[in-house]
Amino acid sequence: MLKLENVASYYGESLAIDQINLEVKEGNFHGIIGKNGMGKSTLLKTIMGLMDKTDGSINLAGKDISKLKTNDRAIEGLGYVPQGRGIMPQFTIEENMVVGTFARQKNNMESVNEDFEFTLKLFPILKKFWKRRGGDLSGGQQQQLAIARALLTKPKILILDEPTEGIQPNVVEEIENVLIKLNKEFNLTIIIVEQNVQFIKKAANNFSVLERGRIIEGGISSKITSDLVQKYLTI
Amino acid sequence: MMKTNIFKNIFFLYGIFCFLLFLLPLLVDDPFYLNKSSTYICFGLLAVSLSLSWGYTGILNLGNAVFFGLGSYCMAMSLKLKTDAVHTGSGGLPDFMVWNNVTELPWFWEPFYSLSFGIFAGIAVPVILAVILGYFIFGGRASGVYVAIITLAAMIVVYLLIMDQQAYTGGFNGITDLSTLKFGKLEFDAYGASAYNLIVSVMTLVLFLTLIITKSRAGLIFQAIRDDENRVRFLGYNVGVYKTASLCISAGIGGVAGMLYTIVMEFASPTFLSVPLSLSVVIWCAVGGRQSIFGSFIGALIITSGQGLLSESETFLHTWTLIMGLIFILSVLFLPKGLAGIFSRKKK
Amino acid sequence: MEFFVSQFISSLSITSILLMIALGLAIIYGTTGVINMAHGEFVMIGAYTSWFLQTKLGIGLIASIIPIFIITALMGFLIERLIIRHLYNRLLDTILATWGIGVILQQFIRLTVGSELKYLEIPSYMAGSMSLFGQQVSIYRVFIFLFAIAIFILAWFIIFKTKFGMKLRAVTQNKDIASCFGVNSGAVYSATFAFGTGIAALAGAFIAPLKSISPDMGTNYIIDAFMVVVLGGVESLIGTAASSFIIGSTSSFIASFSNDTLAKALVLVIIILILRIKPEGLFTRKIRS
Amino acid sequence: MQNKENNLIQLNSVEVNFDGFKAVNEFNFGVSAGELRCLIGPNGAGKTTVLDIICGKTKSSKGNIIFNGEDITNKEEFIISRKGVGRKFQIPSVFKELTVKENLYVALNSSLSFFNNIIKFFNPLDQKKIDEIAEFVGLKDDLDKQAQFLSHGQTQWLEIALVVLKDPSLILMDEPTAGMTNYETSQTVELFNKLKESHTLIVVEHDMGFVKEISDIVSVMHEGKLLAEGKTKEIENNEKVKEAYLGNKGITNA
Repeated sequence: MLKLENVASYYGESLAIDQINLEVKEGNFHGIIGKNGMGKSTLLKTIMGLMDKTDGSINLAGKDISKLKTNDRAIEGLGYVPQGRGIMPQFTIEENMVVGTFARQKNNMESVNEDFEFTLKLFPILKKFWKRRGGDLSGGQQQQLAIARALLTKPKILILDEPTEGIQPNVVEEIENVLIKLNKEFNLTIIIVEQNVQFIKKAANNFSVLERGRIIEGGISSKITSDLVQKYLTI
Repeated sequence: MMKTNIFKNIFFLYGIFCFLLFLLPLLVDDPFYLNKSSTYICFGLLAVSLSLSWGYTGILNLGNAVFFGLGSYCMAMSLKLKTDAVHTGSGGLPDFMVWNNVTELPWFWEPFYSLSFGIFAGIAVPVILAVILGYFIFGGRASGVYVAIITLAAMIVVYLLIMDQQAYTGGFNGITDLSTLKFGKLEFDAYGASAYNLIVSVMTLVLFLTLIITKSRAGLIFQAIRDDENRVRFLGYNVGVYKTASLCISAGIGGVAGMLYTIVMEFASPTFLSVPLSLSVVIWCAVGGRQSIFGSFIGALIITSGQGLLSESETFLHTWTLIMGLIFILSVLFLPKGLAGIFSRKKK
Repeated sequence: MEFFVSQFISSLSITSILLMIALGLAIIYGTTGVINMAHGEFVMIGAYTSWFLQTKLGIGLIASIIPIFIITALMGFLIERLIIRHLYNRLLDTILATWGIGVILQQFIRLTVGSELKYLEIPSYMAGSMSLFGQQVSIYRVFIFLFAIAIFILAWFIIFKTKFGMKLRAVTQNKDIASCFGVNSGAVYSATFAFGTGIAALAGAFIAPLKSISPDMGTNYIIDAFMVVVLGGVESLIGTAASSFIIGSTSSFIASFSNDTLAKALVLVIIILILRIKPEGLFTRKIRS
Repeated sequence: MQNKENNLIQLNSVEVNFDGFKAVNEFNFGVSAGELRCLIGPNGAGKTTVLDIICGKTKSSKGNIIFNGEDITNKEEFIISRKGVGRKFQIPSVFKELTVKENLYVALNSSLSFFNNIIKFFNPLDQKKIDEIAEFVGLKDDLDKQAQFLSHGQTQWLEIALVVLKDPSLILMDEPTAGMTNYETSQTVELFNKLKESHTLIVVEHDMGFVKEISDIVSVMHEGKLLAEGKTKEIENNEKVKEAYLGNKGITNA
């Protein structure tokens, strides 16, 4: 579904990530782990086209999107849940979700209401505060709104950047279950950057470890052992 | 500023430049052209004043012409009161006051009988306005955009007050028919070499003074404030004081330039502190290179002399200004350091 | 009582003119953060276009609304594409670049149409005056008031009730996130700039008959527009309307016992004082830095 | 927690409220003189905000801050700086267009008032001090280079030099090793151990390896509050800390 071939990207002139080769097959759940500041978010931003400069090719469902601008890439089928959630503070929950529909392709416009119902069933809390402003929501509520919004673009692949960071444990549980359900029951391809290695081990099919801007380890999720964690994550 | 050999040759370069300007009257004796050249030099000084506050300290002062205008009015008031009886109507009152049936000289005109007070006021009044502006802008830590808007608005307030108080300021047509400047036996005829030499000598003095200021520690701190104001604040400097000081020095230079301009133009008018002039000064600095005093001075000379030469024909003048507008935009987009940036000494 | 009514009417008239001028600027500044110092020149372009259409092609004021808007909007679109687009990460420089554009537009008009003053008569059917709450008021000024309200409601409707408006507000809040959801931020910025300049031109066309038209007429509008936007704060159109009213009524009140020039000066001083205490304007919520 | 009195810096139930959102909440925190304290915690825990309120960049809405026995709550930045508080920022803030030498000279200059700086020039005697500090941070041969042309690591060190030149008694460092290579990080460790001798330091950091090398005591922040505090070893095995921050929830025994 998503294929990166020796991709590198830059903040201004300084190299951020380099020689990235990564493939996420359709229906797969791929976890990106690694210490802070190693380029995990940079990798997702590169896929979205938010970096100053990017080399190498990025391929989505057989189509090369590396030349497209961010907004065209989104329309090709990227559902993005940014770090810090990126909720529009002055928009209500409803308006934030409508923003999600901007990237839908023409052919699946009729199923919009159906998708609205579906996402509201996944995250009932959103229905409760329908008219509340994004800026007045708690971290957990914003996170669920961010995921719902990304789902509404009917993406080919859902891209999540640390969705459980700084959120109280019970909501984390809920989000993790929703992601597993979306992947297992609805065959939604997911790529996720996550600090919580336990969740990746449980939910992901395979994973990659990022160190100083390069993928240095990867494979099927059962390969995540305590010494691997010890070596790359805690030190 | 650190290396002694560069130190010397910057001064040397300035010295040669000023010397060359002194030679002009020998090559050219057409009084009209000499008078025109004096005005270009005054504009050069005005550009230097903006270069110090904007180029060196990062204060985008869109109302820089207000200091220039205040300086010119102070000089005009002194010279007006020097004119012989014929012009001043009964009891030495300026003509425009008589027409506006003002009975006796307002209190704030009194001290201007003395020329030296006029000159002192020509610097003091702009500096006082700069201190007030400094309190307003830098006290409240307004951002770059607000500084630009507030300085522009402040100039317009002064402009409107001068236009409105016709009885005391001559309103729209300003203060005209001034006597020529006389210092003891010395007389400075606006169209003669005497006024020109006065202008160039004052310019030389101011140019060197400004150069010294930029080479002083305070000059270095000005540039540090331009680059990263917060870092300077966290090194213990009271940034508000430094910015106000930079604005005051710039005001003083602007006032001097305004006084010289009135001596040469023989009148003072609200257009000396108007938006179009203020805008032109910004253009001279941007094109010439605001971060270099010399660059801004040269930028002003080139553009104003160009306008002067082409002023006979309407179309040439407008095309020239149009081209200047284009060069201004290009320099904002691609050449933030202006012409001076091309051969500045700081390399990779 | 008599005094208050005439006072209120004259302040409404000034408010409507201020609102029309400031609206275009507020929309551009609010969305893109660009400080368009050429805004006055676009008002001037609107006035000259209306004069051209009226005297050369005999098209009436009302009929020329659409053409004026389109011509100037196209001009704004071109300028945004060629120049402004490169400066979105250097907002302070947009002040300089747009001022340069103002100079060019002024000189362009001087070279083509010439610098002598032009006059636009008020259309005959609006020339008279009518009585309103027992006051004789010029029909044209009432028309301007209604037209200003109409433009305001149109702008409000587009921004708050259409899909484009929602995209525009999304881009205002977070440009990157908006593009991550398929919104072409670049196109939104260009459209906003064109829309803002178009409204400025309409303001010019309708204010022109009240005053003369000259290449440098824009200069005195730019400061008024800025004061309205800066005082009103950029978060909401309502803020712009409210601050137009505040400035409109204050200046008409001061003008009633002194004159216009002094009124303008005092209003500027008041605004500078207010900005010292509340730099982000009167109508914005304190947002987390 | 040591007794509060002889702490160089003491924050008492401090709160920072951004329009309803409490970035720092009922925060008590004290560091004694000569100590190097590391402040760690997940993103958005309020670490940087704590540094901001100590040095005066952000105003605290409740509580007070005592530095060297004096109340510096919400004072102006330059006043706090003059009392001996130095601050290094997350995004390095140096004077881009000035040369390294000019950068250092702005910091080295002891007389702060405008009036005596306007009449003073570069004093050749200061050249020695500049060479010394340039040596200390490894920028000896870049003195005439404009700061904008330095590498990311060099810019971080230049900023550290600017702070150290003021010889503050308390130095606040915000993620000094962010974006540094391994070699540069190890250099920074050496640098910090030298600084420890004569300064008190509070370092906000993510790189646990770096924290281990330099820190005596570690404080862990979570959602604006102090979650735990103690020796580096204790913190590592503290359950609450693991769950909130290290995130491997006892993975070690999986």
